[in-house]
Amino acid sequence: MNFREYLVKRMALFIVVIIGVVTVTFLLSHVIPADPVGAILGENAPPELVKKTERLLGLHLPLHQQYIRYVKGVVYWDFGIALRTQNPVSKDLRAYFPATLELVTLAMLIAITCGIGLGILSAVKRNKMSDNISRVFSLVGISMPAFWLGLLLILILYYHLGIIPAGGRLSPRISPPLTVTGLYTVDSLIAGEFRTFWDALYHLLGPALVLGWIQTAYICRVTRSSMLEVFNEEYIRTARVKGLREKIVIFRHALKNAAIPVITMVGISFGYLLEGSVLTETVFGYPGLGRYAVNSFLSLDLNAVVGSITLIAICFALSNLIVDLLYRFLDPRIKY
Amino acid sequence: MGEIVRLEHIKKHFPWKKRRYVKAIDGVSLLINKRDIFALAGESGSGKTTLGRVMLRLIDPTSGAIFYEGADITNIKTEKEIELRRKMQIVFQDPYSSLHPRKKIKAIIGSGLKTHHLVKSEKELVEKVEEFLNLVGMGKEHLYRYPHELSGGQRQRVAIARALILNPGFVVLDEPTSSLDVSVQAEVLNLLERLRENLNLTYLFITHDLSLARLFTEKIAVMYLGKMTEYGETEDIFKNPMHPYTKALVSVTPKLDPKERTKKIILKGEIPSPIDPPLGCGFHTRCIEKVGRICERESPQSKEMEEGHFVACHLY
Amino acid sequence: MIPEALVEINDLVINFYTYRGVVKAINGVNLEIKKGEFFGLVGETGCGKSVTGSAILNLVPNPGRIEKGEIIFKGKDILSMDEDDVRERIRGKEITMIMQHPIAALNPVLKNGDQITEALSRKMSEGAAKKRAIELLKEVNIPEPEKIANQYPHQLSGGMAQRVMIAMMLATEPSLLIADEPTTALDVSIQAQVLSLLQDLIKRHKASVLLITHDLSIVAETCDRVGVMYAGDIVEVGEVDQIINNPRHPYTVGLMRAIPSDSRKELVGIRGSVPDLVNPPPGCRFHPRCDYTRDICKERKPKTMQMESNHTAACFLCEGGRSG
Amino acid sequence: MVDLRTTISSWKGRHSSEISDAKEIVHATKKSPLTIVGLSLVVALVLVAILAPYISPHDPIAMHLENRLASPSMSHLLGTDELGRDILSRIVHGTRVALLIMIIVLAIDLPLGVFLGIVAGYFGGWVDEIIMRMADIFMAFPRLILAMAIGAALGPSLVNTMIAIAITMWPAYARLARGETLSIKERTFIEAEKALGTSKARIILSSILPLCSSTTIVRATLDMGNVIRIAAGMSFLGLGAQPPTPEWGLMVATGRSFLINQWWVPTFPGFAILLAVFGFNLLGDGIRDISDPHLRRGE
Repeated sequence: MNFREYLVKRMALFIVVIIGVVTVTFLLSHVIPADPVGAILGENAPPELVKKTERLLGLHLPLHQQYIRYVKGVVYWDFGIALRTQNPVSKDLRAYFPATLELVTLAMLIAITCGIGLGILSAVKRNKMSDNISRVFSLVGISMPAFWLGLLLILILYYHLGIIPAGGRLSPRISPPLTVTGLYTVDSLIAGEFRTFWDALYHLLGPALVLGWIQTAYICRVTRSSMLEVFNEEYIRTARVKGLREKIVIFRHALKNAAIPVITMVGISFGYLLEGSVLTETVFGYPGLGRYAVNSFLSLDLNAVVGSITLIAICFALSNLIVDLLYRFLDPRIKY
Repeated sequence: MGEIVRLEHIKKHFPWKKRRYVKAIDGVSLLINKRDIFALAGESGSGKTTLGRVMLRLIDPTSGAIFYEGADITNIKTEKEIELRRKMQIVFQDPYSSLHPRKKIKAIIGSGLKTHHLVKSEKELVEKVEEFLNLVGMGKEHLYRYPHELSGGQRQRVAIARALILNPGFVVLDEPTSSLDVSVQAEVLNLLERLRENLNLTYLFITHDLSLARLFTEKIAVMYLGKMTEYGETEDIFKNPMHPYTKALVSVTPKLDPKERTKKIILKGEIPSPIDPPLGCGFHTRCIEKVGRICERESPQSKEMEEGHFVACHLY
Repeated sequence: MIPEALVEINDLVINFYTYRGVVKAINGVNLEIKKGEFFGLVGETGCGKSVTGSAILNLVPNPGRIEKGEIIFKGKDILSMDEDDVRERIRGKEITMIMQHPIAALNPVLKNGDQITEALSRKMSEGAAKKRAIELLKEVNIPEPEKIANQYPHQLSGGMAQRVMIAMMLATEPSLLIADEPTTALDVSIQAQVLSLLQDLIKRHKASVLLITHDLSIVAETCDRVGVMYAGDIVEVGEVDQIINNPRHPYTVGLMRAIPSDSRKELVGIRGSVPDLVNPPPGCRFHPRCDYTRDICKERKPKTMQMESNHTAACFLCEGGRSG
Repeated sequence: MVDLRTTISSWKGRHSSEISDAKEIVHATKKSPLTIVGLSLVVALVLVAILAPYISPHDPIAMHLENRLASPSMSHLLGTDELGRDILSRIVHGTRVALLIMIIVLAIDLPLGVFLGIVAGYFGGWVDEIIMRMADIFMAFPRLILAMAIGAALGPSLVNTMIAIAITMWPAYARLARGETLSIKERTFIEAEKALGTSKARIILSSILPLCSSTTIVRATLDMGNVIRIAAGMSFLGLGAQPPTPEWGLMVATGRSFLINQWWVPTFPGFAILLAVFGFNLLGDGIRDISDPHLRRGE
C-alpha cells in the first residue's frame, strides 16, 4: 500500500465515522428523549402550540423520514432555527465557532511550547528536583477541574489583581473588526486595528490560561515518558558512542523519535480542549461554541444542540485524521 | 521401524499484499521413521520453522498432504484433531516466551492433562506433574513457582515436561537450545537424548547450527528458501556435502578445533526474500558453482546420489 | 617484539544498584589490549563482558556505577577524564563500538548516509562528508552505496545494517573498535561475510578490536588473544592457541567440553547455574560449580597466576605457576 | 496447634512467589513518596465516604436560613452556603457521591470494554470491524460533550450521568484490550496451548484474559480521577446531579454567584474535587510504574 492508498482508506474511515456521528446524534436527539416537545414547552402547554412546535421540528413524521430530513439538513448544513436565539443554527455556529477556534488555538500554542519544553527538561533531569516539580505541576494540571480553576482566576486575577477582564470577547467600547476569518485577533491585524487586537488578546488571556495549563500538563507527561522510553533505545547509545554532543543526542536523535506519540497526544488534546472550552467559556462568559452548546442543552433547544455537537465532532474527527496522516509522514518505518 | 510422519509436496504460501505471496515452503516431501532424530537445518527464511508447524497442523498447508503413522491428517478436524495433539508435541525455541508469565509451573505442565481428561483429581494432577518434573531433572519445590523465577535451562526443562506429559510419539524441537548458554545447552541436549531412549520418542530437530545437528541427529534435511536442497544420513552429508549451499554452510560454521577447519566458502550477497523468490534454483543468485542458464530457469529435481543421499542441484 | 598496550584495564569494579540489591557485576577486572590485535572476550550471559566493553567508553548503562579502577588509554585514564573530554576526544574518535542488533542501533528516523556523515569530523564540509560516506559504504562492500545512503535503516537486512554500522564506526579511523556480539543476530552465511570483512578492514586501518562474544568457536577462528570471563571475573587470558590446546582454568575446560565438535561424541555441561551476583559466592565465584573445589576456594579469591608467557589463569589449581 | 502450623507453612511454600512479589511491591511503593501520598489520599477518601454519617458535624441537607453564608468558624469549619448548610458536611457526603459514580462507571465499563476488545482482537474479521468502528464513532466525540448530549437526552440526574460517562468510556478499554489481545495472541505460549489441544474458550479465559485485564486495570486506575472530574463538570453545567444532592460540581455551580463576597462557598468544594482527582492520579501513576517491571527494576 502506498501513501495514496492509505489516504483513500483513511478517508473512507473518516466518512464512516462521520456517518456514525450523525446517526448517534440523531438517536440522542430524536429517539431517546421520550417527549422532547413537552420537555421544551412544559407539561401544560396548549395543544396547538405543541402541534406547531412538533411541525417546526419535524417530529410529526415517521422516524425514518425524520432521519432522512435530518441527514439532508446536515449535508446542506441547515439545522433549522434555534428556538432560543430565533436565528438559523448555522448562522449561530458561524458566529460562535471562530471565538472558540481562536481560544483553542491560543491555548494549544501555550500548551505545545510549555508542554514539550517541560517534558524534555523533566526527562533529561530525571528524578532531579526540576523533574519532580514539573511532574507535580503537570499532575495537578491534569487533576484540575477547569471550571474551578477558571473561578479561582476570576477571583484572583480579575477581582484582586485586575489583570484580566471579567468576561466577553471585547470591551464594550470597542467594536469588532470587519469579519474576514471571524477570529478577532487575526481580523483586527488585517484591518490594522492594534487596539482591538490587544483588547481581543486581553479577553482571551483568562480562558486560555486555564485551558493552556491543563493541556500543558497532558503534553508534558507524554513528552516525558516518550523521551524516557527513547533514551533506552539502542540508537541513543550509538549516538553517544559516536561522541555526539548531548544537545544533538537530545534534539536530533531522541526528540525526532519521541515526537510521534507527542503528536498523537496533541491531536487528542484537541478533543480535551473542546470539552474544556465548554466549561471555561461558561465560567468566563466567553461567547464561544461551548457556551452556546451548554445553553442549548439546558434549554433543550434541539436544533442548536444537534448543530453544535455535530460541528464539534466533525472538528474532532478531522483533527484525528490530520494526526494520523502526520504520523505516517513523520515515521519512515510505517509501511502502508 | 515404520514411518511416523510423511509429507508429500507441501507448499505453504502466506498471502502478502495484493496477490503476492511469501513462499515459505515451496514443495517439500520427506519421511521420518519411528525413533529417528531428524534434523531440519537452514538459515532464516528457509522455511524450517514453518515446516515444523505444518507437520503438527498448527499451520495448515496451502497444498500437499501430511500423514501420521500412515493416516492422512491434512484435513482432520475437531475431536480427531484434539486426539492428534496428544500424539504430536512441540518444544519452542525461546523458553522465555513459550511459558505463560502469570501461570505457575504446575498449571503450565498440567494444562494438557486437563484438556485431555487424563487425570481425575487435583491430587492426581499434582502427582503426575511432579513425576514429570523429576523426569526432567527438577523437583517438587518448583511446582508453585512462576517462570520468571527459573533460569533459562530450567524453563526449557519445564517446556519439555509440558510436551512429554501427554506421552506423545513425535516431538518437534524448534531450536530448543539456541537461546541458552552453551554450558546449559549441553545438559538440555543430553536430557533430550536420554528421554528419547526411555520414552521411545521420535524427534524433529530444527536448527540453524550445523555442528549441533551433526552431533545430535541421525538424518538431516538442509533447506534453502522453502525448498529442500540436500537430504540424507547426517554423517554422509557432513563427510561428503554435495550441494554448493551445504558445502558453503559446513565450511563457514565456526569450529573450535583448528584441525577441523576447511577453507571457508564465503557466499556473496544476501538470502533473497521469500516474497517473489528467484526463478529456477533459489540458490543461483549466490552459487559459485552455477552450471549455466538452466539454474535460472528450472528448479532442480531431487536426485539420489548415493544410497539415501538426495541432492537437488543441476550439477548432478 | 612485544607490541605495546593500547588499553589497560586495572582493577575495575562495577556495581548495579537495582531494586533487588546491589549486583556486583564486575569484580576487579584486569585486562590489556595491545596495539593492532584482535582480542576476544568470551563468556556466558551475565558474566559482565558487555559491561566491561561499555566501561571502556565510560558509558556503563543505568543503574550501573563504576566503583573503582582505571582504564588507561594511550597513557591517560579515561575514567578520571572530564566527561566533555571523553566525548570530544575518545568516543567516536579513538574508540568506537558496534552492537548486537544493528537495526535497533541505527536511528529509525534518520537516513543511513546522514548517520554516517554525522560521525565524521565536524571540520569537514557537507559535500566532502557525503563523498566520504559513500566511500566508506563502498569499503564495507555495500552494493549501490548511493541508494543505501538515501534509505532508512528499516529498509536494510541485518547484515547490511551491520555493514553500515561498521562503516560509521570506522569513519574516524579509531584505534580501537569494540564489537559487542556483532554477528549473534545474523545468519551463519552472513556472519562469515561480516567477520571476514571486519578482519580485512582492521588490518587495513591498523586498529585493534575487542570482540565480545559468547561463542568460543568464533574467537578461536578470528582472534589473536582471548580472555575468558565468568561472573564478573576474568578467569583466564592467553593466546588463542594456548587457550584452545591447553586450557588451565576449570571453567574454560568446562566451556570447551560443552561445545560441539567433530571429535567429540558427547557434550558435557557445567552443572548448576550462574550465581546471582547480588549475593555472589565467597572466594572463587566459580567454586559452587567446579569439580576441583577445595576449602581455600570458598574463602579466598584466587590471584592471577602466570602459566607460561602471555598465559594467565586465576585458579588455586594453577599455583604451580608463578604468581603474576 | 501443630496442624495449624504445618498448614501455614505449606501455604507459605505454595505461595512463596506471591509473598516475594508482595514484598517487592511494598518495597517499590516505599521508594516512591508520590505513590504513598496518592495512596494515603485515596484511603482517606474511602474512609471518609464510609464514615460520612458519623464524622460529618452537621446534616448535609438540612437548611438553616438564619445562618446562611456564614464565614468559616469553629462551629462551621468551612462556613455555610446560601441555604445555611454546613459546607464541610456537604463535602464529606459528596465523597460518597463521587466514589459511587466512579465505582459504578468502572464496574460497567471495565468488563464490557475488556470483553469486546478480546472478542475483536481474538476473532478478527467482521466482528473486529464492527466493534472497532463502533468504538471509533464513540471516540469521535470529546468525552464530556458526548456525556453532556446523552445526559441532556436522558434528562439530568445522577443515574443518567453514570450511564452517560459509561457510554463514553468503554471504547478506550476495548481498544486497549484489543491491542493487548493481538500481541498476546502472537506469543509462543498461546501457540503452545494450541499444540496441547486447548479449546479457544479456555485459551481466552485462562491465558489471554489474565494478561489483558491487568493492563486494562492499570489503565482504569489512571481513569478513576477522570470519571470524578467529568461527573463534576456535568453537574457544574447543570446536566448531572440535581439539588439538594451534596455533589461537589453542583456545589461549585450554586456557589459561583458568591465567588467575590463569600469566596469559601465555591472554593472548598472545588478544592475537594482537585484533591480527590489528584489522589487517584498519583495512585494511578504509581500503580502504572510499579506494575511495569521495566520501570520497577530499572531503579
